[in-house]
Amino acid sequence: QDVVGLITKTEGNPFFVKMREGAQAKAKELGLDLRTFAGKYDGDNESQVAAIENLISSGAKGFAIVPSDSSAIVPTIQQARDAGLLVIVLDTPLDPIDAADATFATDNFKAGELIGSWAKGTLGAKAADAKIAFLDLAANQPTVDYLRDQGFMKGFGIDIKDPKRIGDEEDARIVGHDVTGGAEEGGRTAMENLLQKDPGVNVVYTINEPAAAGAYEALKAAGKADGSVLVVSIDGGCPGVENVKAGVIGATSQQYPLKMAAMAMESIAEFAKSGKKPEKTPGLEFTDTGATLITDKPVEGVPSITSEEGLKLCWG
Amino acid sequence: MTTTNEAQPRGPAEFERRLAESDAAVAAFDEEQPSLLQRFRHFLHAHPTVVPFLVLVLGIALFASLVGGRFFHPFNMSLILQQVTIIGVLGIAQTLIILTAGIDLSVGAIMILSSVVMGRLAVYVGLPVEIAFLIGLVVGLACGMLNGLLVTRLKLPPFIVTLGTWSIFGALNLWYSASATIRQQEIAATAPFLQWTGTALQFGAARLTYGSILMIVLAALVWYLLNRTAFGRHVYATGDDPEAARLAGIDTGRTLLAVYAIAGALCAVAGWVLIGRVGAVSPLSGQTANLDSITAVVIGGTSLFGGRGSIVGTLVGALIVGVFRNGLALSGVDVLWQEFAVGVLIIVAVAIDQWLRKVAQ
Amino acid sequence: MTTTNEAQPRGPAEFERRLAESDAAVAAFDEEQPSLLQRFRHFLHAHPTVVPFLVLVLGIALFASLVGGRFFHPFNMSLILQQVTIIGVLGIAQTLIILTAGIDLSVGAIMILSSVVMGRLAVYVGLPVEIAFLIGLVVGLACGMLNGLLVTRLKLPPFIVTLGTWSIFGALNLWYSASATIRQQEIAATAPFLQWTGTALQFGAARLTYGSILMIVLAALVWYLLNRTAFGRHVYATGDDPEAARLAGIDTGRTLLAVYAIAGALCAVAGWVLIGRVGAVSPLSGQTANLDSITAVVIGGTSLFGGRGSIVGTLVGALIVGVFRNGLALSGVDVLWQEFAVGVLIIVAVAIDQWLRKVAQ
Amino acid sequence: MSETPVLEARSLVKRYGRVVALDHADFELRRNEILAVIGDNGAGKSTLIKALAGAVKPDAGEILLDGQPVQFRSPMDARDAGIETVFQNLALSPALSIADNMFLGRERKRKDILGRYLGLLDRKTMRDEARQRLSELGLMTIQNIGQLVETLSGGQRQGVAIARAAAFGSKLVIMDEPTAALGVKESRKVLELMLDVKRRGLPIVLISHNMPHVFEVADRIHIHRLGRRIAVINPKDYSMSDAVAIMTGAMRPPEAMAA
Amino acid sequence: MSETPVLEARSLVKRYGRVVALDHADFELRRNEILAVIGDNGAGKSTLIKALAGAVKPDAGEILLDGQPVQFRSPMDARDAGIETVFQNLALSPALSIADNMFLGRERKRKDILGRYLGLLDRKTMRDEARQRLSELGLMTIQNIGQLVETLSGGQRQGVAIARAAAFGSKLVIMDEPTAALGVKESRKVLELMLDVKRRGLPIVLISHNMPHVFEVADRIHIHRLGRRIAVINPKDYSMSDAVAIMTGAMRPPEAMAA
Ligand SMILES: Nc1ncnc2c1ncn2[C@@H]1O[C@H](COP(=O)(O)OP(=O)(O)OP(=O)(O)O)[C@@H](O)[C@H]1O
Ligand SMILES: Nc1ncnc2c1ncn2[C@@H]1O[C@H](COP(=O)(O)OP(=O)(O)OP(=O)(O)O)[C@@H](O)[C@H]1O
Ligand SMILES: OC[C@H]1O[C@](O)(CO)[C@@H](O)[C@@H]1O
Ligand SMILES: [Mg+2]
Ligand SMILES: [Mg+2]
Repeated sequence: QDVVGLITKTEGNPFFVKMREGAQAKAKELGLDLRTFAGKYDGDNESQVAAIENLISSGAKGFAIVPSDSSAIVPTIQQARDAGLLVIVLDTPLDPIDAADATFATDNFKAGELIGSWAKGTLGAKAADAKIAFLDLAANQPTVDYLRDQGFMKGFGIDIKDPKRIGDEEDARIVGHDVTGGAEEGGRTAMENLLQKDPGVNVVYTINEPAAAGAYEALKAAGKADGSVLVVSIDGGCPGVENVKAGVIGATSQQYPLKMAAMAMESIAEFAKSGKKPEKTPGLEFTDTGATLITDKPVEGVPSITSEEGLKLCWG
Repeated sequence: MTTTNEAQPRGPAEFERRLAESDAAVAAFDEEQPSLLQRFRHFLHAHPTVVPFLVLVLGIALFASLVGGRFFHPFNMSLILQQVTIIGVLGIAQTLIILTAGIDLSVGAIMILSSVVMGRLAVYVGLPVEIAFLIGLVVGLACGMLNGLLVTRLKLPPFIVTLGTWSIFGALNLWYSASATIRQQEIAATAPFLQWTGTALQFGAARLTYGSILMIVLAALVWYLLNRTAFGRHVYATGDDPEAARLAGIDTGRTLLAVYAIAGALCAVAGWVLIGRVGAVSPLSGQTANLDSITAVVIGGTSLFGGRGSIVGTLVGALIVGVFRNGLALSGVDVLWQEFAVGVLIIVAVAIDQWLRKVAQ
Repeated sequence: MTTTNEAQPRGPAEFERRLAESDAAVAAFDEEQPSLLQRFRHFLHAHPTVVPFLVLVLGIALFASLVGGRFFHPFNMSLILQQVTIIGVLGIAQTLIILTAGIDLSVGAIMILSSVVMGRLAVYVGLPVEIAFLIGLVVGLACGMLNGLLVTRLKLPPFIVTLGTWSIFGALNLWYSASATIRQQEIAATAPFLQWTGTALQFGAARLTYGSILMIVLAALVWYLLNRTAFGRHVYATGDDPEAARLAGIDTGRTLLAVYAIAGALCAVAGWVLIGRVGAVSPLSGQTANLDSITAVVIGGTSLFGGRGSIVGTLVGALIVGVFRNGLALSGVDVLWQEFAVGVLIIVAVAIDQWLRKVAQ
Repeated sequence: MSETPVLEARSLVKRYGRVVALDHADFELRRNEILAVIGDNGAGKSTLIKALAGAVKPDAGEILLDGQPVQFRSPMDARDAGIETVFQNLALSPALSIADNMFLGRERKRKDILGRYLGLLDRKTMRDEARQRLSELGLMTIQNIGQLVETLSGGQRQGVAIARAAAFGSKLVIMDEPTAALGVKESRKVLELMLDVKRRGLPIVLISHNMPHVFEVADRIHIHRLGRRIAVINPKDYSMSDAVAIMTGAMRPPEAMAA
Repeated sequence: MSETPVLEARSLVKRYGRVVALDHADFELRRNEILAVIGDNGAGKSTLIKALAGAVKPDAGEILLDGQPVQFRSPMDARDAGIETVFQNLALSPALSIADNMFLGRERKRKDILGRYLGLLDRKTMRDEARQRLSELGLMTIQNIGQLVETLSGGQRQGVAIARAAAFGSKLVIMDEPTAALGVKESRKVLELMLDVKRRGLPIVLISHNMPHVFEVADRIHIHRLGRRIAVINPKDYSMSDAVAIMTGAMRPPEAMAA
């Protein structure tokens, strides 16, 4: 049996748990010996470095990784590729993106753009004096972080200046940015902080659904859970889609982690057999696994599906 | 009675003969009328727990002057209380452990695991919520017992034991919860009792949650246990000098085991309070709970070397940190510098505490 | 010499007259020929640091049998060494602190801050890399000094001091680095010296990095300091019983200050090793470094209560954890259960250690 | 001897590494006597009484209480059997008050419902009783029974430990160098207390380096040397000088060991 | 008195909370004498010598060494001034070896380059010297100079502390109850050692509750009571009985305090 690996950011996010379960099922089907690893926190580069080394030492054919630090991990990935392993990056592209053999990911910029346009459309004329809180991922701004954040801004009609940099914008509608670590607790604290800064916040961008759930608790505690604040997010996990249905989240861009994982396993199996490396989506530097906007209040010109439909496609 | 020879006291040495006449005077005492300052010092000396209180008052005064009316607003005051409730309850558990010269790095993990068990059993397995709640409590108790058994039976250092069980309970939690959050609405629909600790008594703008009341009740209970029962004396003695306590006839093993078990159960209660506060059951909460609870205990004046400290101190310690965090946020300090300031303030708070104690000597 | 009265020894009491004839025999000793087991026990008794070694050997044997040849492959063996290098260096610093009955929660933060300072000064400010490196070292030393001053001058508990400075150094790090990772290519282009610790001597399949060699050299130096110089004796005495050390005439304040300063500088060196290992400077790294370094120290047999322990023990402790993590990964244990297993193994490792020590009694 | 000894030990062995602290040591305490144990520093006296008091588990040998073999697995066991000990290191908790220390491990509960069901301590009774015991001992310089033990002088601490043992012993009392840190006046009180305890019918084991004290109060003297009992003498038959000579190896012990 | 005392203290005050441990206490140690300090438990003797040895900072009063006012901010200061002290709690580090403890704070470096530049300790010399000092004291039961102090019996520890002070004192030696834990033989050795030290020209302050010992070696006796010096007597002029009576308040101190 060929040894292959999967390295995710943490075990604490259902997105990655689903991704692992999907990969395990696929690996079993393909007769691969899958080794799974994860960091201890979002941003934990060292655990991922050690995981890659251990995979090299295990004689793995290749692995899929969701990098925690999209640039600091690059040298170690290079080491693995030099050792002949196929490296497939999932979800969060590397910086530079071509440091991996292939990248299977949501088009994160587009996913952000979708919720940004939706928010703008929903607010209509009020968008001109919105007060927006940004609940981002991590202080070191990995690719997924700036892609989604800047995508949202583009969709909402904010001048994003450097598209690789969060925080260089000068739009007065931005109340502030805070980091969440992509988890509930962080989401709640960040929301509380930004509410302190300006209690008038009426649009909340969140990096993912766990952060959105945390933000909602803070809004509730502040007596703002009455629908007066628009929360948008990315992920499309089942609890998240339920939240769209319940009106907690206005809209979310759904991604497909099971697909990412399955494609990765298939590519590595193919590579092990024939040495063939996967192709990219034409016109893109990575393979787009798709993103769909889910909302029950559709907006003209922004394609979306309902939460009812979303529930059929959701993961976790 | 064959050989027993009736002792004939051979009597004291010559030079001891006149001892009977000796003066029974006690030690020399300060007889002068003490000044106000001296009385204050003696007061602090006799009541060391007052010291963190003073630091708390200083902190409140500081932020009241920095932030103004908003800080003193009843809503904000009650908010601070809510924000420290979880750490307060964990701090009570942690105080018990630290009094025995131990440390518990697993309090946060036990809290989460218990809350996940309560939540899943009630919401997904469909057990009656009271049963689910009780099982959650038992899980906490069992986790604490495991810690206690490892500490007492295998004689392992508490730091190592709880470092290990922290990983173990953490893994169990992620496995059992599949890292998925149980949504607030689901709990509200099937097991609202679990959210009870988050509901509140409204006094004007102030909200006093049942969770906060619970914290105060628990603190009172544990205070009683520590200060008014034999068990409490044994806890202090065991932490102070375990060998002396053992020689004095205390079953230090059983005392320790009980302490860890009680602490585990308290962590489970903290898990309940957590559900109330967050509304949902999130398997990722409480990552910083260990350090925060230890911080509260230490700022509250309890010695990490055991045997000295108090529950009241811990609550005040938790409040000190809560006041600082809240006050900084209100005064609009950037998050980055909030962390910085919290660091500085922790040190300053304890420095003032130490200084006041020295003055009190 | 007017009044000095020449003492006329009045001599011993009657019953003491015959003491001169008394026997000079020493205590009773076991005279029988010791069995092999007994000799082993005496050996362990006399050399307590051997115990963690035995645990390490047991761990290696366990995984060799589980994983087979891959585990023993020179590449894998050298990999384990690389993987423990950072925690090893931090562990050396942490050992010094813990020997004084302190604890340092800021080692990870000092490490990162120093590495960021080295990296940014060399890559973005354009200082000569040697100067940047030296400034990084000085930053580490200064951080350590700050800890030391707060501990010695303000007499604050080390736990609180370093908890506070952990926040402070962490905030400074995020501020100075703007949280941005310095990429490997940038460093390679302008300051390759910073990556030197990651380059390696190749022995067949085995790669011995200069970082690992550095760790061993540092361990040897600190071992020398602790065991062959007066300063080392003072460190042990201060940790063992500070009051006794003070009464015996040791400047415990200066000793502590030096320990914290040295530890800070060692953390800066760990920052250098970190750059070599990762290739880049990642300002978010090292969040678990504190606990990991303390774990290595404690598994290595050093007492958290100070005064007892060794540098060699710490390196072995770090290796034990490294062997476990690597072995588990190689034997294909699922990530969730890896954490679980590490938790169990930490406890088992220390339990075996304790048991062997008891046997050795 | 027709009477069974109160406490007897046969051939106790205790090793620490290569040192044999107890080398087949015998021991016998009779009814209504004060038995002194004397010996050089390091002879193994403390180890012997630690074994008798359950604080150390001997490697070999047996202990009989009232002729019945007993196995003390902890000091608690020994205390429950009525053996009360003043250890050389006192076994006090520095951070607790004098009263707390006196009643450590046998706290008095209130007689009412609160005491019965909630374990409420009867702190007043304990304080009063503690104060009374200490006054009897003449340790009047202790002003406040709630004072922490760590603030007491060495001699004062000694007094607290002795008062505790004397107050609670029901079968026998062991004292390891009880007067070592005491002043002239306080030592005298302790000696009187010992005679008083004996009068109450409790036998006492006294370890002491103070020969005048030993010869003043002891009924028999157990001489310990190099980990074993080498003689038991009657102080009426031997001079201090002989006792010291035997103890230090300057004189061969008498053939018949029993006094 | 024409000669300046070696060590003098005037009107020292030290309070602990409400307790006045030193209540304007005076003190005077003369050249070439053994000065005994006696007093009840809690009289303030240890506090007095702690103040003289830099271990406690008095609230008021002054200390003069050879007639010069001095301020000891730490025991190190006092030690550097030549004052060596055996504290009542011994001040030993349990986890260090006997040899390490003997040389704590004044370790010998090797005379060669390694010693000069790398601070390499001369462990052999230190061990040999430590062994020799202890043998002189007759503490022969210590088999291994590398043994940890925590494994020693109480008396053995006492011996280590005394040997350390006797070996290093250059101006005077203070001993707080040095024979309290010692056996008959060992006590005798310590007394001989004291006379020996005195013969070497070093004055000694001896705190002791053992009246025969005090009267055997002391040249003058400082009687401490309730925190202050109430008399200084010459043991040739007063009986033990008088000394004890003065010390315990049974007899009024003589008018002229100087012996
Ligand atoms: N825990 C221990 N570890 C190692 N050796 C020990 C230990 N306890 C005692 N010993 C050794 O056992 C021997 C007997 O010690 P013990 O304390 O019983 O003597 P002792 O007769 O009470 O002496 P003293 O009169 O000085 O109190 C000594 O050599 C001592 O060093
Ligand atoms: N650190 C302290 N805190 C509070 N009180 C203290 C402290 N040290 C000493 N005392 C008190 O000061 C008084 C004098 O104590 P000191 O130890 O000097 O007496 P002493 O004469 O040496 O007695 P002993 O002969 O018993 O050793 C005592 O009442 C004691 O309780
Ligand atoms: O923490 C950030 C991560 O969270 C997710 O949105 C899943 O919840 C991932 O796509 C992203 O990488
Ligand atoms: Mg003894
Ligand atoms: Mg004293």
